[in-house]
Amino acid sequence: MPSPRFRIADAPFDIAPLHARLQHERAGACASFEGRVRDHNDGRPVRGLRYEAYVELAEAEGARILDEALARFDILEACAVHRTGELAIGELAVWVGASAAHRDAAFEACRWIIDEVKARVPIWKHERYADGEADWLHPCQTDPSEP
Amino acid sequence: MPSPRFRIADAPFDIAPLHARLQHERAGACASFEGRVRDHNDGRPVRGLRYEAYVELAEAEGARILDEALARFDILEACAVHRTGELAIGELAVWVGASAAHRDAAFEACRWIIDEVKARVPIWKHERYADGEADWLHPCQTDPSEP
Amino acid sequence: MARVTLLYFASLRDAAGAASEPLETAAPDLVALYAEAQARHGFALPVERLRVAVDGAFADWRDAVRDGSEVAFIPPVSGG
Amino acid sequence: MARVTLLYFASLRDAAGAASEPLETAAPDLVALYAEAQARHGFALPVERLRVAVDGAFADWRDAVRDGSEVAFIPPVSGG
Repeated sequence: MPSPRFRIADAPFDIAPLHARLQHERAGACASFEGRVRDHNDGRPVRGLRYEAYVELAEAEGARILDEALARFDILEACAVHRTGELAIGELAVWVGASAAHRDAAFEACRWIIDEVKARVPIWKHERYADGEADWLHPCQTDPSEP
Repeated sequence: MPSPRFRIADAPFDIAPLHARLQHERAGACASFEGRVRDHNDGRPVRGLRYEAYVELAEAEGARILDEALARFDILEACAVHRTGELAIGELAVWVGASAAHRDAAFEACRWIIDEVKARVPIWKHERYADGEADWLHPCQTDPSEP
Repeated sequence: MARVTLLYFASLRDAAGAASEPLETAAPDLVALYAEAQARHGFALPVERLRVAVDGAFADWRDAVRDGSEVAFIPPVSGG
Repeated sequence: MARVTLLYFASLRDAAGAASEPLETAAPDLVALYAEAQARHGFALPVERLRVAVDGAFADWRDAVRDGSEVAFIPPVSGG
């Protein structure tokens, strides 16, 4: 059985097998996205963060997003992984990749998938700030200041 | 001295050091693009291909494109490598990456760079077809059928 | 009366002091069930900003509370 | 008369049968220089579809031919 197209990872993950999964003889183009922990958010210095997921529902909703992307765009394959747990500055939080015959579809699908993951998948970010405070992020809508 | 942001590679190249070059504490987003040799072009089965470059001018023009991208988009770093020589189906022909605080700029810059590289850098593709024919590609303008 | 298990995430879990709790409830639908939990734990998030899931699948707030189900209140997400 | 080195790439190199050639020319500008090479080698590509570079930098077709320079005729590119 192939690995699922969307996965929650509770530890650091390799991107090489994800890239390998996107390879296809007809694939001329592969677009990918890495989201990493920044040292600031909305101007506030960030020391580190934690992601929590409702894993069962997150993996189901993530799989739905990937299926929708394969139906909506002229792509050959796509997959994504999102981390949970404690992450340090610079650590990889989310990875998305899409392969296609042509670059338009690869870029559009990759961008659409990360937008949908951020909007729909039950994952929450808890940020620890340099001033000692910490908070859950519950944006009112898709926050344009997000990476 | 850091490696140049744009490079012509006459042999297969690793993308790990390219990814590493894009890392930055303020980088929350990294978009990258891989162009690979497809098994067909414009409906015609392709057996393999060769890229030739006017290396001196290609590296100068590539460096200009990367400098322009850093000025034009709100990105932190960007780099690209293009292969020359014989390539088999599935081999990596070009890699582009851009990192930014936010994903909009990372995606836009990555897309812009690959478009400019294809339009401006003196590199030529020589395709060998399954029927035994072979040809240089000299598109009349940016060819929408390209990956 | 229905016996359900409530699941709390992120700021709701911090406010409730638990990731889950068993509950016996007379709430007719999921909206009323959230109102009950909100009153007990003082949740700041209004129901309009939440989604709800039953047994691992997104559900409608107007759905009836099913005996033996697991109900998750989903605060606004912030992955990515 | 100027002594120049011409560089050919891709289909131009195939047509010329060489990647470069030395040339003594009376061509006043780069357009005329290409016309000369085109006549000799039967290049199919019209000058309008080419760019030109002198000593490793893009140049203007109306530039004069400089003695000792290296002139490259750049067919439409197809990288990526």
